[in-house]
This record gives sequence, C-alpha cells and structure tokens, in this order.
Amino acid sequence: MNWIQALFKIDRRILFLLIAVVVILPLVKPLGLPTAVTIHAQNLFDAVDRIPPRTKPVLLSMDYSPSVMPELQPMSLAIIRHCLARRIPIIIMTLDPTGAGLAEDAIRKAAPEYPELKEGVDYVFAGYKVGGYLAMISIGQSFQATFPSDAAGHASKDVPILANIKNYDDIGLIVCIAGSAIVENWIVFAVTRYHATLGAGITAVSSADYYPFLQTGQLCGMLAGMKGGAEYEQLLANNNLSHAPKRASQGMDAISSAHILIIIFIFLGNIGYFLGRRKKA
Amino acid sequence: MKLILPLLVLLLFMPLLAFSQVPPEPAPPPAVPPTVAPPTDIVAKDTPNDAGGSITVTFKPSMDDGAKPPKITGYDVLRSPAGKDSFEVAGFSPRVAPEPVGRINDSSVPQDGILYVYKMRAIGVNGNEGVSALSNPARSSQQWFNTARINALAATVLFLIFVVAFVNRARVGKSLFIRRIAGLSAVEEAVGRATEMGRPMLYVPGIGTISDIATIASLNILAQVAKKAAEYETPLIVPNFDPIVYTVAHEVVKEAYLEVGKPDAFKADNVYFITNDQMGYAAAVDGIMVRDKPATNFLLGSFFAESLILAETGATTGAIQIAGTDQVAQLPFFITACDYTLMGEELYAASAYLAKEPLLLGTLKAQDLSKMIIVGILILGALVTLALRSGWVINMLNVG
Amino acid sequence: MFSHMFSTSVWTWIAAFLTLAIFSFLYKDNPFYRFAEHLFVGVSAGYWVIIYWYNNMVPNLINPLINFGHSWPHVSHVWLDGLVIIPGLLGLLFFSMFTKKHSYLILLPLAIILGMENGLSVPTYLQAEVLKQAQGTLQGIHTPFIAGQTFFLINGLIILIGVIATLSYFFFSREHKGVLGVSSKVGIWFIMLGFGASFGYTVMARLSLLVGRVQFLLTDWIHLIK
Amino acid sequence: MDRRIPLAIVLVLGITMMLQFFIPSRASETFFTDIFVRWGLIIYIFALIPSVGSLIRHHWRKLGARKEGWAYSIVTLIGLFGMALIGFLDREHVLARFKASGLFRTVFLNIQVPMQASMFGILAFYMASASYRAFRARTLEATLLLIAAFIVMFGVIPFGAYVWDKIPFISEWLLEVPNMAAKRGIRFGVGLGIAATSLKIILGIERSWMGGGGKA
Repeated sequence: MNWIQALFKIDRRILFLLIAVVVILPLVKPLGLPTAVTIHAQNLFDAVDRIPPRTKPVLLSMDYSPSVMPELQPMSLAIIRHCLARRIPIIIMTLDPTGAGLAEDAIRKAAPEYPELKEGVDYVFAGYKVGGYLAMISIGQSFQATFPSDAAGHASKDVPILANIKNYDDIGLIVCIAGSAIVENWIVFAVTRYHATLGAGITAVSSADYYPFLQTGQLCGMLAGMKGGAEYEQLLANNNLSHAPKRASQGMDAISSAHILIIIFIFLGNIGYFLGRRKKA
Repeated sequence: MKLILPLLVLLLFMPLLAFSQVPPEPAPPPAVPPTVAPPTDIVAKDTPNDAGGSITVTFKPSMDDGAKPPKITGYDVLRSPAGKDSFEVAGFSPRVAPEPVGRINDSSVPQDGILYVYKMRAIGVNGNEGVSALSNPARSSQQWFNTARINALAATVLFLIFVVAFVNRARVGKSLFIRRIAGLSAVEEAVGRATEMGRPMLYVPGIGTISDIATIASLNILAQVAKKAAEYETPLIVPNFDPIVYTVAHEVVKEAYLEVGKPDAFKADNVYFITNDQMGYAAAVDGIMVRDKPATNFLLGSFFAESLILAETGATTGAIQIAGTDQVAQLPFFITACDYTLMGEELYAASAYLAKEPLLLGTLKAQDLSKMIIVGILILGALVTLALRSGWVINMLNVG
Repeated sequence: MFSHMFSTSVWTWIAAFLTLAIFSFLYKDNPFYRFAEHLFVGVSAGYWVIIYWYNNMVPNLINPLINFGHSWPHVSHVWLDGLVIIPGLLGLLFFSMFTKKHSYLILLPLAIILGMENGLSVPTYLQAEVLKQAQGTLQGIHTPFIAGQTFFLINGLIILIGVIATLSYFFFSREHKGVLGVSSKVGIWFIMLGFGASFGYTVMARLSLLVGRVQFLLTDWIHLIK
Repeated sequence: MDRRIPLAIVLVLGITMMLQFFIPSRASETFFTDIFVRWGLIIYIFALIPSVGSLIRHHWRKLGARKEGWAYSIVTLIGLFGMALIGFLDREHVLARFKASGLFRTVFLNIQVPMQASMFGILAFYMASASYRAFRARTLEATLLLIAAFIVMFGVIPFGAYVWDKIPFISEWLLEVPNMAAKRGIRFGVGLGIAATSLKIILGIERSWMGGGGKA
C-alpha cells in the first residue's frame, strides 16, 4: 500500500515548505484568531488607560537586545501607540546598550501614524543610560541630572515633555520591557524605594519568575511573550485605539498554525507507522 | 564609585527637600502626618566569610512595617566612624514584615579594623521618618576560611578519598566491573563502517571552552577515536570553535597517529579552527556534512542551540551519529536525531570506558559510591522532614 | 514605484540576500548557501579577532606593560601588572605547535589553564550541582509539608522518586537487573517524559525567531506587510 | 622537556585553586581575579593567533591546489581580512560600543547578525522534521517522549485550551515535575562526573590532553 508508506516518510522538504506557508500566510493575510486576554494584560492596559491625557507621562524602558526582538518589540509598539492615541505623553529610554536602535525604530514606526503629535511634546526618546540599577536610583534623585538631554541632544529643560520631570513622582507609570532580570531591579528600586507604579513586558521563558510580584502588587500588570503582545494589540483594537498591523497577533497566528501543523505531522507519521506495522504482522 | 558619592550626598539632603515642600499656608493640625515608629535593636557585626570591607546590620522592623496600606517604604542604613557624628547613607532595605528580623550588608565600609556605628531610619510614605538608636560599634575584617562552605569542603575531601582509594584498588589489580554503555560500544563499529565505505569521519568537539569539562571529556574520547582512525587510515575531520580546544585537539590527533606508528598519515589540515561564532560554526559544519559526506559523525562536548542544526543535518546525510553532552537542555534534540546519545555523566565515563584503563575506571566506582550516598541523604532527608517536621537536613546542605 | 515595493537600502538588500541564501540550505546545498556560509565564517572570525583584541589583549596585556605602574588603581598591586608578562610569554609557546620537534612546548600554557580550571571545578560543581540540587529536592517536600499544601507535597515526592530513579540509571558498576533494573527503568520513563516536555516547549521559542526573520523579509525588504 | 613538568604545574595549580575556593580573604580574591582570570584571558588570546592561522592555511591550501570549491575560500579570506582591517582602522567605533554607527558595526549588523538569526530560523524547520521522524510510538519510552511533547505543544498555544481546558495545566505539570526530576537526576551525575574528571586530570591519571606521550 503506497499511501501508507507515503505517510510514513513524507519528504522533509514538503514539511519545510508547508511550515514556511503556514508561517508566512498569517503574516501576510492575518487570520485574526481570537486572543483570550489575560487579567494581567488587562490590568496593564487599564493602568495606562487611567492616566489623564496631557498630564503625567508614561516612562517606557526598552531594556532588551535585538535577539529577543520578535517577542518584545510588538509590546513596546503597542504601549507607544496606546499612549499616542490617548494623548498620554510618553518618554522612552533604554538601559540596554543595544536598545537604542530598537527604540528609535519603534518611534519611527508609530509616530507617523499620529501626524498631529509632536516630538518633544507628546513623545521623546531620552536615550541609553549606562549603569543598570544605578540609573534607576539616579532618576529617583533627579531626572534632569540623569537625562540632561534627550537622545537627539536637545537640553532636557528645553524639551516640553521632559522639562518638568523632577523624579518618579512626576511619572504616571513606568513600563519596563525586558528579557532579563532587570525587571527585578525596577521592582526593588523604582517601586519599593521610590513607590513608583510599574508594569512589565517579559519574554515567555522568564515570565514564570514574575507571577509572585503580580500577587504582591509590585507589578501592576504584565505581558508575557509574544502572546502578551498579541493580547495588548487585541485590547487596542477592542477599544478602537489603534488599527495598526497587529504584529504579535500575526506572529501568534503563525506560531499556532505551525504548532498545529507539526502536531498533525506527528499524527500522520504515527498512523503510517501503525498501519505499516500491522501489515507486516 | 564616582557616581555613588554624589548620590549619597543627595540622599542625605532628601529630608531637606521634604521641608522645602511645606505648603505656604499653615496646615490644619490633624493633617500633620503621624511620625513612623523607628526600627529597634540595631546590631552591627563583621560580615563572616568575606574579604573584609563589609559589616552586616540586623534590626527589628518598625512597628509600622506590616501596616496596610503601607505606612513606610523601607529603611535607610546610616554609618559613621564610632565617636564621630558624621553619618552617611550606606544602604537601603525594603520593608521586612512579616519577617521578624531585617538584615542588610553594608559592603561599602571604607576601612577594615576601624570601629563604626550604625543607625537606621524608617522612611514613611508621606516623607516623615523614624530614626533608631545607635548600634553597637563594629569593625570589618577579612577571614581566612569560609565556614559556610564546610559542607562543600567535606564533600570535596570525601570525594577525593573515594577517588584515591578506588584508583589504588585498581592499581593493585582488583578487577572493576563496568556495565555496557550502548553509545560507546558503537564507536568501534562506527569507525569500521567509515573505513568500509571509504568515507571520512567527522568529530565535532562542541562549542565549549577548555574550562568545560565536557570539552575535556570529548578530547579524551577524541584521543581514542583518532587512534582507531589512524590504524584503519580513515580520514578524520575535526573542525573547532574554540582556539585553545583547537590547539589541544591538534596535539591529540597528531600524537595518536604517532603512537600507532603512522606519523606521516596525519594531515594537519584536517584538524582546523573555523570561527568563534556559534552559528557561523554551525553553518560551516553543516557544509562539511553535506559535502564531505562523512560516514560517522561524533557530536561530543558542550552544545547549545546549534545541537539540533548539526544533528538533523547529519541525520539526512545518512551518517551514523554518536552524540553526547552534559548540557541537559540539548539532550532531547540529540535523542531524537542521533543514533546513540551519551547523556551527561556517560560522556565523562566514556574515555575511561574506551581506554579500558583500570586507573581511569577507578573514579567511576567513586562516582557510584557517591551516588549511593546522595540517594541515602535524599531518603533520610525526606524521612526527617516528614517524620519530625524538621528542616535540619536541608540546613546542613546550605552553601555559601 | 520601486521604493513602494522594495527597500532602497543596499544594506537591507545584502541582509535579505544572505537570509535567503541561508534558508536555501533547507532545500539542499547550493552555491548561494556555500557563499553565505564561507562569508559568515570569514566575517565572524574577523569580528571576534577584533573584539578580543580591543577588549582583552589591549587592556590586559598591552596597556599594563606600556603604562607600567600607572594603569592600576591600587599601588600595592603594581607587581601584578608586571606579572602579565608571564602569560604573555607562555602564550607565545602556542606557536611551537607548527614545529615538528618542539611542539610539546604548548603543554606549558595548557597545563596552566587546565590546572586552574580543573582545580576550580572540583569544589564548585560538588557544591552547585550536588549539594544545591539535593537541598532543592528536599526543600520541595519540606515547604508544602509545613504549609499543608497536599498537591505540591505529592509533586515534591514524585520529584524525589524521579530523581532517585534517574540517578540509578547512571549507576555504572552493576548490571541493571533486579531492584536496580526496575528503578533505572522508571528513571528512563522520567527522562523521556521530561525530554518530550522540554522539546515541545522549545518549539515555541524557535518559531518566534523564525517569525522575526520572516517579518524582516516581508516588512523591511519587501514592503508586503504594511 | 620532561613530561613531569606540565603534570606538576597542573597538580600544584589545581590544588591551589581548590583551596582558593574555601579562602575568602582579600589576597585570595586578588589571586583569583588578577591572576586566574587575567592570565587565562591573555593565554586565550595567544591561542587565537595560531587558530586563525590554521583557518587561513586551510583555505590558502585549497586555493593553491585549486581544490573543489576553491573560489569559496576567497570569500572566507576576504571576509576575514576585510573585517579585521575595518576593525583596526575604525578603532573608535569598535570601542564606542553603544553607538550604532561606523562601518564595523554596519557590517556586523547587516551581514553577521542576519545570518545568525537565519540559522536560528532554520532550527524551527528542523524541530518540525526531527519531531515528525523521531516521535513514533515504537517503544514505551518513545511513546512517553511523544505524548509529553504532544501535550506541551498543545499547552503553549491558545488552541490547546479550547480543545480541553486542562491541557495548559497538564503541560505545566509535565515541565515542573517529571522534567524537573529528570534534569536534577542527570545533573547530580554531571556534577560528580565533572568533579571526577577534574580530579583525574589534577592527579595526572587522565593524560590524554598531553597527547599519546602522556600514557599513564
């Protein structure tokens, strides 16, 4: 029986081709599979949404490197879009030496969608700060001393969004997006020491370590992995805040369909194996 | 360091800032924030088991520590040379409750051997604060033995005794039984197969450095494989990731050819360095697999994400693959894509097994004895925990 | 029109070409992959040479010797700066490997490295892998037992049994028969369940990296996804 | 040279380092960072020189002998020398690691990084082909492997919870209980194996790193 043998040994190139198809298709033509929003993503969304427009800014710290970009960049973009749409000022910074390029990239993508908003008034990239947690303490002491100028070199006192920030008290919410333990530093120094409010976006692999902090309320909300990014995008769309392409949702579609394809293949392989064995016996 | 000093000074002036923000009109009396209770029982002690420069401060938390909503954010630790009143902030501790005692290491002690005193300041949510009484004076010093590592020392000495004892038993000629390890019995067969087919063998020592013992184990196995390759005159390709591993691999293979009396058959060009880049190395080894079509691939050593790239490419070329690593996370990939997989410890046992050298086998016995002791400790510890509700076995295993 | 559909940056084109060249290996080995692979090896080897040169060689060997006595913050340690000449000279011995008669000289720098590394690993691994793991296993029973969490206590006990069974699989000095045969069999079951789970979990991480690459091709290079 | 000299060095340094682990004093720390770490780095760098030399020689010979694929060797050599040359000339940009400018970084980001990322991407395909080929219920062990992988793959995607809402829970349990037990058990053996191998080298029982001449 030829078709049994065919099931048993499908050429791996056919497998590869199908994987490529199920990964590419959802990216080009989004399936729009529904994303169940977790309570932690909802909480983070609410924390941002509660900030009154044109008041205290959100401080977004993009503390990651390009290697985890597929998982985390959509989260940063979603937060930026949320702030811009709601007219909540947003200050972006990074504590990762390779994060500057990613931050600039995110602004370059999101800002043109809101042509009426101005750099320096509604959003700004403050730049990279060396020193990890020392920089966090330093912001608590004096934001102006920590960031004497923005990344483009304008003196902070001349940048409207930065001019009146003295320390964490003038910040509505901190959101840290990271793939490493730096989130824990934010919790210890910004939250415990300076009682700032903190939300986080974390890679799927490390997210398990942070659930305890959600219980204690030290994190007001959390996005976990590409799925977390997809949830936030879903919330933006549900609230009619942004209809920009949902990168993480598309990515999740691609990942889900690839998983299902692999599962189907394992299934086919086993059916082929059993039928083939029965025939031999 | 240069950053910290001004920060500390700034921190000292923080209370002043609180004053400067007093509203212009006189506040109504009930609005005056109640003071927060200070922490008590501040005890300073030299931090044990360190290189000096550090004093450990313990304290009983403020009465307001456990309040809900929180009344305090944490505690500042202030230090001054004893007898002087020049306190500076030396550290910060978050809230302690429900723990009965707080502990913080001040590792910025300026000088060993000088007496310092400490006090602590509870920082209220509203900027008010409660300052404790002074601690006892204490001085920091360095130690010459880490008492927190006594159990590690005991384990090391015990293990050393086991190894030496079993090696001596082997030396006087007591025979030591070692069970069959599937992947290793296959080595001979794999070499023979490559020879029959007239195709080369590929030996990939992984992307570890020489400080990874898996790499050393791999080089030990390479010595055995190279000898067989030299005997049968089967070409042996050894691409390298790490420079030092390359130099050793080169020596090992060269000596193997020398030992079987065929120094001229050694081709230096077959043992070479590729690149110190994980994926660059993987790309190049993939290239060797599909172009030189080795009949046997050895993937032994320290492997990371590239494990499956190499193993899966090798599987499609039809080579027999013998893999082994101590990177537990990569074992699932080797198991699925290779013919034989040496898991963790089996990799270390391999060179002893292949060399059939009684002295080398001795340590395997020492390892087995140690495993029996571990099993004993685990069972005993579980019984003590469940029967006595006691954690003393757990505490015994505490390491510093 | 072109700039609507494609990137106009030469570097993006290069990156896209190399990405496709690497992926072409999935079909079969071909000149594009071979080109990319050889370029990868050359460029990355050059990259690491430069990184090691500036980050290790210059600060650790060259600067201490050039600015002898000035580079070290603690005056009492100046002699340590001078000592770097020793590993420097030992390092030169690596060149002996290309000689026929004196190649044994590389054993000297190797002996230094191996002596230090192996000495370090004996107590470190006994502490980190043996004592710590034993403690963790027992802690997994103790904590839920004290807190009265039955589900976690059962998990802790299953882990204990699994650890002992797995350990018995690695018992070399006896045939796996009798009690040892049974426990090593159970050990293998645990290993297989664990490896399967770990394999399944990794699929997600690898797929998200692939998604990232495809998104690069379809947004930065071809402007197909808006 | 007497073979006993390197053996003696290994023995003395090995025991010194073992003792260092238990001595927290300042002198011991200085020894660790300023001699152990630093000397290791310097020796490492010197090993890189003959290593890259061997890479160059490998491709140079291919080129000289016009062996199959010699043209590709030119690519490797150009890449190697080109990158090194840019690095030496563009010293400032290499050192200013936090700026995304300069030719050295541009080449790194647009040649090396995309290829690294693509190799990682290839992994996703290989996970699929490896699981298709290997996850067959041939034996009890293979079946366990298959079932665990199956459940966890279902558990991590949203679809899994639609099929049966207990799946994410079971997949987490598999990762946290049997997976943890197996890894711990293996790591005990690894720890002991590492300590044993190190001791064998320090005590001079295992000498294959010295080549054949080091026979016990």
